[in-house]
Amino acid sequence: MVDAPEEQQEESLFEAPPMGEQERMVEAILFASAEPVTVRELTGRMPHGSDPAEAIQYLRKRYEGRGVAVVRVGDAWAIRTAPDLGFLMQKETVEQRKLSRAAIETLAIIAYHQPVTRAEIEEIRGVSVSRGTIDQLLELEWIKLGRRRMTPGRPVTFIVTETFLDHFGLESARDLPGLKELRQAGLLDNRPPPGADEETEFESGEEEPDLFESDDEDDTVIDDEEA
Amino acid sequence: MVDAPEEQQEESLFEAPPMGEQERMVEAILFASAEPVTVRELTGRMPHGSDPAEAIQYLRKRYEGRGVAVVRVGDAWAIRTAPDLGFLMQKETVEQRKLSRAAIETLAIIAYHQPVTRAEIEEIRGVSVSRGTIDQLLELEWIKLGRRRMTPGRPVTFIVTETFLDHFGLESARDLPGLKELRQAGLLDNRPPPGADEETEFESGEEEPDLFESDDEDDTVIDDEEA
Amino acid sequence: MSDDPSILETSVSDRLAAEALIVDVEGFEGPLDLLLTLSRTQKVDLRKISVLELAEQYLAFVEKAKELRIELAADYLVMAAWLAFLKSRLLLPPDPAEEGPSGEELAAHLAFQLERLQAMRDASARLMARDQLGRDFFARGITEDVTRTRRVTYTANILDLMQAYSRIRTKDEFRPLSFDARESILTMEQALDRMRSLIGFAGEWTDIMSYLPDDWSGDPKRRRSATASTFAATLELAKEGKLELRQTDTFAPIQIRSREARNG
Repeated sequence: MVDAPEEQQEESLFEAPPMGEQERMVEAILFASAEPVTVRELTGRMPHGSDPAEAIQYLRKRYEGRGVAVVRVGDAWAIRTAPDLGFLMQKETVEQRKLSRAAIETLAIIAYHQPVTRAEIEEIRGVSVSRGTIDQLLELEWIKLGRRRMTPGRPVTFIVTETFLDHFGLESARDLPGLKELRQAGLLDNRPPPGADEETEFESGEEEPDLFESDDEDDTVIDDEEA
Repeated sequence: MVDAPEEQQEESLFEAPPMGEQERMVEAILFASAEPVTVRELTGRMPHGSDPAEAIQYLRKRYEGRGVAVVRVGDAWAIRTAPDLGFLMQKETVEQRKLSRAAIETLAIIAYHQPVTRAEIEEIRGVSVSRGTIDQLLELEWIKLGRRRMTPGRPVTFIVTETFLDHFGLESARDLPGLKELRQAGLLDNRPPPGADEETEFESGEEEPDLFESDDEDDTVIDDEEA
Repeated sequence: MSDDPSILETSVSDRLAAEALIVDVEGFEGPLDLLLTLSRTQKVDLRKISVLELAEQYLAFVEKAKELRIELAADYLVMAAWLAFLKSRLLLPPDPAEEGPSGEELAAHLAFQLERLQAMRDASARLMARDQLGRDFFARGITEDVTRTRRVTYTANILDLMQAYSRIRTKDEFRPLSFDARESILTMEQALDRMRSLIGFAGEWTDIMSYLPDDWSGDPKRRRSATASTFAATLELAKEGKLELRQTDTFAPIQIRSREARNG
């Protein structure tokens, strides 16, 4: 409850609801949706002058240790059951599609190396990536197209989605397990094979927008460049 | 639930979880279930010796005044949006459109000639008035039914409403400007009526014969003969 | 090199493992995967792996596969060729005249590739071991979709209203006109028909006005229409090369004459 009514009235003709009410509203909206809801959408649906980002923080605290939790998924928020209670939910459990080893590895490579081109995935796995593998991951909406790489041929890149983060309970791609260690060990470097055309490789490395450093992952959405 | 604790312990090797845990479980199950859940089903899903009925009562209290509520649906339980926040689940987009020509003309005729029957409107407009046009004006609450005309068939008449006067900023329908005023205001064409000044027009027209000069109104039928 | 005793003197269990590898060749996801599996027999940190030893293991594997007449995919053979080349680079003293990366550089890169592949394997295992939505934690079961209602409001102002009324009244006043107009119009087709039939007689320059139909020259409105359509008809005929037009001065009478009559 951090109301400063005078200030609010200066800013807006209508007073925003008290923070307690805003928290209730965020609670209702998050409860009503199976999908994560962005702060932007919350703002759009709540009364003028509301501050859903702040209300979420209160709500999140309120649900700590409860049967459900307020979780962050990329730029969005969702309510999910506490993982320790999964055993109660046999009835709700959805049959998970069995992913091939190739698909799982490809997914991990995309997640840790994003944005990554198909050629780079193949370089890492040492084998060509079948069309079906990418298709399956696209269909699951776990990956999507990132920006085209600004190298000859302008190859498409792949990045992971919010659905991926949601599925694996990740707040952001930066929270991937072991990411920091892999990075420190240089295993996420784009290291060209010796004797390769280093000019090109260097350029591609430089153009590569590092998703993990950027705060706003939304701006990597693209793909109408073909048009 | 009228269990004596001694009996419970005799029945089960495992002690039931603490009530706080049971409450969490009920919370998670009610949250994740696609349908309201009965106490019997909760009992079946929760660890042996649990008392979901009691847990529900705690949970219900906990949610009092929150953005969602634990509600009874028949003999089952569910979590639902608090009734006062239902408005958040609706998103209304308002689109402004210009009233169609047919509608505005019909409205004008009603305003100038009220009370007026549909047949009279059609006579003045020279085309039939669609049901939809009248409905739209009724819906906008700009017109309403007046007295029936005391003529054969006792047709209904239409008159304009207070809402209409409000919307158009008029004190009464009598305040609408008359034809002469419309003409003076330049809203009516100042074209001379047919038959006047023809010689003069012809003199200028002889050098530069422009048949269509006088026929800029799209309702004059010239080209039909070619068909 | 393949008969180097150090390679052949492998333990029985290693040989059995090698044969199992061959039987399982379908199970490998390419040469790099196979190399990674072979590297496990060295039981060392991937960073300390002996690439030379690994290359020899791989080449032995390919030899064995050939003996057993197992068809190896092309990329396995390409890798074999490359590893044979790498092996020679690693064993022979460096030739200063030789271009390109040294054997050590190539070996280091291969070691890096193997370590990276293993790292990604481990990462994917850790990823899949996480709590997953729909398996370990769950989303809302009863959702309330946002109902999107679109409300259309119609606008009109007093000016629209008055203009609409004016429009109707105007139409009303001029309705007779439209009937008159229809009767007072000589269409271009009519004029053209008429001119076609008359033009043959126009040997000399004649005022265009003399071609107006008799009953169209009296009433000014009709005369105006007839003048226009007749003029348009003569232009059309001039275009067809049937007649000529002239006008001595601005606003002077327009005169026409037949071309055919003159030529023929």
